[in-house]
Amino acid sequence: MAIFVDKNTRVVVQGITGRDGGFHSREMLAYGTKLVAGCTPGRGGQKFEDKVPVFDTVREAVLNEGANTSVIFVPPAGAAGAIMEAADAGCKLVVCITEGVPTIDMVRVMPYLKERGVRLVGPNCPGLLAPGIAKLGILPASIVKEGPVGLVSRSGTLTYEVVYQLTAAGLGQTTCLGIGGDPIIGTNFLDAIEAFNADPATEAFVMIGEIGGDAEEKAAAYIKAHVRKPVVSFIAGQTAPPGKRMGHAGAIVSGGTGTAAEKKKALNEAGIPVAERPMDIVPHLKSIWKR
Amino acid sequence: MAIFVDKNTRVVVQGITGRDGGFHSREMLAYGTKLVAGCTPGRGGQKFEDKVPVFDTVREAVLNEGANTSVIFVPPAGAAGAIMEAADAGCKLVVCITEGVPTIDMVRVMPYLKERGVRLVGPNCPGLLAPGIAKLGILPASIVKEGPVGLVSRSGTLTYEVVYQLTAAGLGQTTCLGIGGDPIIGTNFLDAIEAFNADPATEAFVMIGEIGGDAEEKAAAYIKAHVRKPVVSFIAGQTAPPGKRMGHAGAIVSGGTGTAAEKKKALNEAGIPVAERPMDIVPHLKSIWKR
Amino acid sequence: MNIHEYQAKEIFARHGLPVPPGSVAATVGEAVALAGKYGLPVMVKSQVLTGGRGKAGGVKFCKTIDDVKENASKILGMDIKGHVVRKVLVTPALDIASEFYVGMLIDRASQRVLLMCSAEGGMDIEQVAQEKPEAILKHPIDPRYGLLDHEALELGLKMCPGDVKKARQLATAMQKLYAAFVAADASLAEINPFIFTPDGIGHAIDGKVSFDDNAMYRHADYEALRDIEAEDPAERQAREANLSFVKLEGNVGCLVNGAGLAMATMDLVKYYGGQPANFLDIGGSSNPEKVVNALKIILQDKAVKVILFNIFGGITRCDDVANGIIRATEMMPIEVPIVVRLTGTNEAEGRALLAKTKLHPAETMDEAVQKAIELAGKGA
Amino acid sequence: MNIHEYQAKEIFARHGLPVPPGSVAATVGEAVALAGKYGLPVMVKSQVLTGGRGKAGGVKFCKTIDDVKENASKILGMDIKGHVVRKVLVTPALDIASEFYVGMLIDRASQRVLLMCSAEGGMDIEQVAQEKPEAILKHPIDPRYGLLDHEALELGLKMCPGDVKKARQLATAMQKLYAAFVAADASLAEINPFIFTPDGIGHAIDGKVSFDDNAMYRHADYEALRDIEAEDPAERQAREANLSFVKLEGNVGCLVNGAGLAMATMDLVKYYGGQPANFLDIGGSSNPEKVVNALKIILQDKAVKVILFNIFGGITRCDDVANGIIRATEMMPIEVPIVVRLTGTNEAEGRALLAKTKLHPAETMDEAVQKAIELAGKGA
Repeated sequence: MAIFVDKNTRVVVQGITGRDGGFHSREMLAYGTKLVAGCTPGRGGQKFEDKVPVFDTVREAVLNEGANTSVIFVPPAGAAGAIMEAADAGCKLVVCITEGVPTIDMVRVMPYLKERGVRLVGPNCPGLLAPGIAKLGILPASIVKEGPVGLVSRSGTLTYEVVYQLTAAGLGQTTCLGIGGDPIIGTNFLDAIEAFNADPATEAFVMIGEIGGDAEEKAAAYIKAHVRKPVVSFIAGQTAPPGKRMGHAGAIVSGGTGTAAEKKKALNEAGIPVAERPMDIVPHLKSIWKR
Repeated sequence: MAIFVDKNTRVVVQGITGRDGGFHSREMLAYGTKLVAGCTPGRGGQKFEDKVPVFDTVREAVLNEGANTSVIFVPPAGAAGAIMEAADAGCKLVVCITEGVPTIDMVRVMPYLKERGVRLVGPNCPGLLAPGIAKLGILPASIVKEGPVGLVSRSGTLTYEVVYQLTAAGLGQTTCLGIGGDPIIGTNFLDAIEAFNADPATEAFVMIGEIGGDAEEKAAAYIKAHVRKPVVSFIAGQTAPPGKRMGHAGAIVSGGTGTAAEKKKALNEAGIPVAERPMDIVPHLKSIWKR
Repeated sequence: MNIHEYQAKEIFARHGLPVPPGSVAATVGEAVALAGKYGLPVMVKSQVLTGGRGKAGGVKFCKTIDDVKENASKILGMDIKGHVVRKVLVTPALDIASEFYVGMLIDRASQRVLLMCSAEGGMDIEQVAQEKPEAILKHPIDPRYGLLDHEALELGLKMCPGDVKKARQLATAMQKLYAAFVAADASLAEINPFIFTPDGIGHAIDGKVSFDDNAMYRHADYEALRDIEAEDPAERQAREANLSFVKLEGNVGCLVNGAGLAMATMDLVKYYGGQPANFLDIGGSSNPEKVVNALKIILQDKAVKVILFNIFGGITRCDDVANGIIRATEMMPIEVPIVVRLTGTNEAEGRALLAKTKLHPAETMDEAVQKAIELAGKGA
Repeated sequence: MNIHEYQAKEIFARHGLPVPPGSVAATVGEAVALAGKYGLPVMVKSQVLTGGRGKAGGVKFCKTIDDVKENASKILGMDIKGHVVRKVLVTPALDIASEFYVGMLIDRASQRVLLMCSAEGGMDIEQVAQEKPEAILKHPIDPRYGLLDHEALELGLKMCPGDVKKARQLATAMQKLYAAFVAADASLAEINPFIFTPDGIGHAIDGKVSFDDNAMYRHADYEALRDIEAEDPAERQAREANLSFVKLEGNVGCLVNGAGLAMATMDLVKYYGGQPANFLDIGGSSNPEKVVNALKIILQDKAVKVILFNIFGGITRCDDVANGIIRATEMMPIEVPIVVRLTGTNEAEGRALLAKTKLHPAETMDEAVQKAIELAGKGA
């Protein structure tokens, strides 16, 4: 079991004929993901890697191949449009890897998705990897392992770092989910935590936050009220100066809010251990998790 | 009983301090309508006719006076905005009397109302009058009478003509409803007919159509399938030349569609008598209605 | 309000649609000069507010200056369905590799702007709609989002399967046309045809735009676009007097309050064997000046043999209306007989006032119409 | 990207906001000339990309030309929070009867543009938010409908109860600011204050706009608005090299792939008692040129005593990354010690390559950070 994906997940990759889209599509196929179609306007009729049919539109991929999930690698100028196309075509899960999508485009996209009951992961995220089920995005398959731990993070490589440590410690994962570091994202901590809490296979989970916004605080309140599974957290950006964007568009302390200290405080008050160093996450988890 | 209104209908008039708004508000009050508030920005704090409080915003009228219905007399440039304000403030029925509202404004208004579950009557309509219950709009109270007949019409004075004849023949009305002659209107024939069909007090009803669009045809199909109450119809505009707008923005035969002949044919095929002259409506109704 | 092709194309060009250059000429000399400016071959296209110009010989391909002279002189002054050609558009003639239709109108059913497009471009779209409806693609545009990229591209690809470059040009044209439609408060906007030249480049070579009369107040500049010469003088006067008026071919002049009642009155005239001379809605007021304006417009038509007032006094009291009519007829002496039917609030008082005049009162619509037809017959 | 007040006001004026006239001066003479042009009294306002200009003495009311001379010469060259004033805005001084705040930003919670407004205008809005949060009205704008008339007017009336004329001016200003925000792809747009002069007319007398960096590709004209002189040279170089970089005060230069890991690395430096010299995300590539650019930027800071690479090889293989780093250090000889931590795919191979160099390999983040701090201490 996993969150958001299962054995019926049938993926169309938008931008499959691009450099990144092509590379990661091969990786997804290699992992055994049901990547049933690609989409690039003007490339309809071609085959990707001699087997995956490419269509001009997502609608054709849905109608002809039963795609129900899209993974998007199109450039920023077309990313919001690609998300809307996937939603309109009937995909119920859309994972947008693209970095650098203008924020106002995402503002416009969100109600469109809500009206259609579509879950978006990202943009500007590594996607998700449910070991043994499906890889949707760019998380490296080599570092994951099937198991009972859920992981959700706003970061990319910091996620890999933590997954690596979990796997090394023998703690496999139900789903590793990177929700992205932009200010406006489709799936936030709360959504992921609700899903992990409801997923019977997930016995414990890890939440990797960072400065900016108050998604971690909201998650903490939810966990305190609703979650009985062991949770460990980590917050990146303690030393970030205020008013400076730390890479991710959403990683910024502004007006004195969104600081790592506030987030740690909220998490601690909710009874969630916050690791001081990435290497402390696994020991923390082991200490509170009575398997 | 009546459709769309009842004894709990509490009306705010938008544009109550204008010439037409003021005149018709007095008429509505005189009829006993629960006109509980007026709204004109900048006139908040005044009293209309020394008794009805005037507010700057519809929200205040809803919060302070429990208004749940709005009747709009504001000029065309502000009419669409006024409809949205009423809907946003929580009014569930909005009657827009204003004539000359730009069509694209109404296009924008419609999804806003749908999202909020608001019924609009009009624009460019006389509103509705439920004898003995409430008068919302400009239908003359002198010509109506309580009774078992429902009436729905795209027209104004032609409606009065027919109501006048009904009343003269001793046939009182549950509700007289003018839906307006614009291409885009909130409540169409179908909505009115569904409501009349469901209203136990309405034993029979009259539908006054005119050239343009295919609302009458849709209503005919619905009546054939679902309505067992006696229905008589009349269609104005048999002699209207094609391509010319006959007063109402929606009364135009274009591309050979929307003709009176087509509408009559559809109504006849649905078993609905179509009166040749307005004066034939009452005799037709009496002949098919076994009371 | 309808505007000419060249005006529609100016709007299109302002919104970034690929419109070929072109200017209008009112004389053969001007047309020849423009042909020289743009280079041959050119199209000489009559500018009239009606369709079917091509079939009527009002659109001509000109290879030589002599062609331009000959065709411009034929077309200028030509009568197309009752419209006299006063201007021609001179524009470079392009090689057409393929033609498409792209149009938008207000759709009552979806309550949205409806985009229609077809690979059967260049033809009368109403004819295509009747003969080959499956050839027209329809897409109601959600006003909250506008015409989205993927929606436009999907339609473009259906019209140009396998040719994404052309599909993208069509998609962009649709999006720009929608922007123009909304910004211009149009009720109709068509590009017909949108063509591709053999080099694969798209051009909007003919177009039509109608404006929403209700939105004219937002566009002070539209009055300048109105071709007053092309308007029926009576309809122009009616418009200027804020009256809803349509000229017809009969002899019974109708003045009615309310559009629905006005149509029903015309229908009843016809029912009793008469011929209405017009549709006219004088609205709810009893203002004598408005009545005078209406009478002036109707009486310009010398065919009118009788005037028929059909007034339902709802809010307005019938005695007020009667006074208004009496004062109007005093202000403007009228030779044809006048039948007045007044019903509604204070109808008895109203009729009593009319009894003292030479106007012919009537109690019902039917009586009034029959009386008017009878009087029209006598006058003839 | 942040722009100056005068630039923000140019954007406001283009969208129809009531902005008083004004121009910038780089010298006292220019300022005096502008004061002559606009007429006294004028405001002389420092143009720097930071707040608190007023408190720092960077905004002055000038009644006479001598005042202009004195204040312009004081302000030009002044240092405000590390920003040197190179230009002043000279603009007519208006009588202020009342002041308001109107601002918009991207709100994560509502996922919309959040309109904030307050009758506590002219103050630092963050201070108002902390001390008197109830004085700030907030309205998330539905992108599907924009800021509707009634929404804006309701807010205007809350700020100016009983004064519908002022409320309407505020409402219109909000709607125009929203149009500007969306058209400009802003991440922040503020009018502070929006004032009324005693005659009841509204004016946007100070403003701030920041652009969404992700949307710069849509606005080719924005590069011209960038005040390159005001930028930190290292941050400018990083921007031009497409690197995410923030300068800090420490001595451990950090090169990390991924923003989250880069922050975690800085935190860990601090945890072990060191001081990071920077935040730098070199992204997912193993391109040696990008590494060279990053090293150049970091090494401009003479405080840097050690370089710390922390790379998680996910998709990129560690041996490729190692080769990239080795080639980069060959292209650009470096005097400070370099610690390299490589983990992930093919990490053993990567470390084997590094073993042949004078780079200091490390197996874990913790080991790498501790080693870097130790080496930084030795170098100092």
